[in-house]
Amino acid sequence: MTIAQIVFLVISATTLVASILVVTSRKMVHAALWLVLSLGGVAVLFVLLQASFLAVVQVVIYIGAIAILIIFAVMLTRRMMYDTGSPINRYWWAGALAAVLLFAGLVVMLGQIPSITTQASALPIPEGELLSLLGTALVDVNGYMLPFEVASVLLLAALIGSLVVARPMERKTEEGDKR
Amino acid sequence: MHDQWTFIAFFLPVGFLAAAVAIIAGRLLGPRKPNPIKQSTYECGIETVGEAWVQFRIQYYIFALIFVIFDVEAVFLFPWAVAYNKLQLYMVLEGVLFILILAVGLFYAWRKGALEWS
Amino acid sequence: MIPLSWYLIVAAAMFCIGIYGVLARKNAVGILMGIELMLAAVILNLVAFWRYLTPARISGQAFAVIVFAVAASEAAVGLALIISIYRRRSTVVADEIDILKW
Amino acid sequence: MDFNFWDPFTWIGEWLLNLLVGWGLAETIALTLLRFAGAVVLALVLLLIGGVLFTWLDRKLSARIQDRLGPNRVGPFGLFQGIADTLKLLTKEDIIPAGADKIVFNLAPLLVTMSVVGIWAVVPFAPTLIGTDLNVGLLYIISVGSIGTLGIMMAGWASNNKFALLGAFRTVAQMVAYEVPMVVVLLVPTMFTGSMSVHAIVEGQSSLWYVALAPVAALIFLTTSIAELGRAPFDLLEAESELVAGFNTEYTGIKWGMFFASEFLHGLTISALTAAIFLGGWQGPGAEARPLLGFVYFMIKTMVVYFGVTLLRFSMPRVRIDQLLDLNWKFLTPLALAAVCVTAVAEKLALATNWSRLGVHIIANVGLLILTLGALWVRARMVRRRFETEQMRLAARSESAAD
Repeated sequence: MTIAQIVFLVISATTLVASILVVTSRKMVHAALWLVLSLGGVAVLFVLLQASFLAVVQVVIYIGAIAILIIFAVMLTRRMMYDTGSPINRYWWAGALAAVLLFAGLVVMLGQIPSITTQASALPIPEGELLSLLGTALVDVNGYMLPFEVASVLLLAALIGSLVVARPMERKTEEGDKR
Repeated sequence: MHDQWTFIAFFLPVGFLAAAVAIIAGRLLGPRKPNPIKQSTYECGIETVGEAWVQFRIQYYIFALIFVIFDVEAVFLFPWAVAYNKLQLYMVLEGVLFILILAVGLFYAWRKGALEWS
Repeated sequence: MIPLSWYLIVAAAMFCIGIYGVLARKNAVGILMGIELMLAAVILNLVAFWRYLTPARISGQAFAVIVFAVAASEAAVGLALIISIYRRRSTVVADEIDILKW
Repeated sequence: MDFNFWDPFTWIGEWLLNLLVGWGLAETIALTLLRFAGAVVLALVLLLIGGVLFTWLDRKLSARIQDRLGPNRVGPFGLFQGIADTLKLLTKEDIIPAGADKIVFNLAPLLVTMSVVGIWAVVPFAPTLIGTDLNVGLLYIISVGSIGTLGIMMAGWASNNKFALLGAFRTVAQMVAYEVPMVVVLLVPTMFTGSMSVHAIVEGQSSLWYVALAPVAALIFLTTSIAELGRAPFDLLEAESELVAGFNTEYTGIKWGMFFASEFLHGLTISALTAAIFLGGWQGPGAEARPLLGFVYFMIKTMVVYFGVTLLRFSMPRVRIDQLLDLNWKFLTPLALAAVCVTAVAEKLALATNWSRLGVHIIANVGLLILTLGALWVRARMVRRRFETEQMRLAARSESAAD
């Protein structure tokens, strides 16, 4: 076993255990904290995959932003915190079954891909250049220009949509503002 | 690349553990005489009414929401900024367009009063 | 060194845990956390395939960045919906949110 | 390698490496060990400086500004006050309030400390002295900082105290809000350098500091950093008159000391980052060839910024939370977005037309400032007019009611 392998195994074991705790924790805040650990583990896996940009992005977006959002939402829907009842619904066994079957199916299918045991070759481009390549590709007409601009529209739609949905009904303050 | 990260792989845990050592030292050095009054929640001398975990105003969520969207936007723009010197003019303008589209969202939130605190 | 299959298995396991969370959780926020796990697994898969199969092309990373945007939008809108429902019905238990069933 | 007075860092590194290799270690293992040792030394020095030296310096500075003496009993000039305080905190009783979530409660100060210390891994002290030259340095700084935000949230939640939770909510709302213009404005130095590595950014300022090219961006960065730090005038989390003490209400002894020390270290951190990103870091006459000189330059710049921040802190009244959020969302965020757009266009213009780069950027920034001031003026007039009509209407209504 090489050091990289040991690191990988430790990190992925942590990630998976944390993921299981995410879906089984009784307290939602604990589930959110386990989610942070799990997603942090994925960030370390990105480092092992030599995608350091995605690793820091994972931490910034998932841990710094989405996890905070989830914790805020948990606090806002607080009544569940006292819920000492089961965190899972009546059909949890069906969910477990589906998850196990899907995992088995995925593993079997993965086994049939010829390139499954490929070892990583050295990165053909140095990492610093990779990032500027990514930047160029994102705004290139022949690259991902359309998805890039659509992403901004998607974010705009998400912002407006969630503001409309989440804002309280009474609109006294802005009426005064607009006058 | 991995060389760059090995330092961080050492550095973050060291920062964490150094703090942990200090806390454990504090645990060992300090006295421990717990009593119910000492351990009660600090509430300016007034008795606690209800649970601490009260509900919070929606405004906190709204700010977190706008933050998430703009954070993602900035992250999208970082590769663009790194590649800036290699970009042609229209590519730079695309990034500006990206910012402007998001600015519309900020403007909308402003007009709708979502940015007010009260 | 680490073969591709390890990453794929970890991603598959994470995805399935996420599915279990989505199907079995009572709390709607918990369901959303399951979805986040699934999306993270997808991104992991994309990055692993990029690194092992097409490291010279940037597509894998570009896809991953766009999935990040989708994940953030989904979390924002999903949580806003949950909060909105909670204020009307005072519940975040997904089974009790049945206003559409009339 | 001969001893070079001007570059002791490389010399020490080489010497240690040779020593370890001489003991029969493989070179990669020796390098890894050195990295580990470097990490330990850097972290401990930072914690010591942040916890002991800077608490003293800060109290001394604040005392001078407020015409007091400050700590002057323990040691010469009260220099050992920090050590005395640390010892006192260590021997205090460690109280965990009933009903607290013990693990999360203990984890929170560790995460906050880690997040502040962690930033220093990518700060270049001198041309040859840097923890690690990460090519995603700026985003790394942001990401480590966001772990601290999470730590504060955890501290507030785990305390099982309304004040703590309310304080944590406010602090986190403030921190995430100010993170937006900060992240956006960091795009500007990234654009100039074509890299996110802090080391490359400092090297890119060899001829011109970025504060000259992007004064607006530098100002926004410094302001948002102070707000992230939660120092006056943005110290709402310590607003004694409103909140008990913020998210750390329930913390005692050294755990409270951790929050305290990390705040002081964070003050130094933002000064160092401002110095590195906008004030040229270790750049200065003769610094390229003499790393030790670069180190001195960097320290001087950092201390100048730190002194400025402290002066600001003791001469400004605290803002209200609605003013704080208005300042962020309605002023800094649009301004940061505009600054990025203007800089992006101006830089291309300068490249395309062969005009002076400095001139183009100065004109662009001044134009931006004039536009901002104009917008502020228009808005102020609007608000005022609305207020006046409202007043008039109210007066008219009360008159008619009197009739």
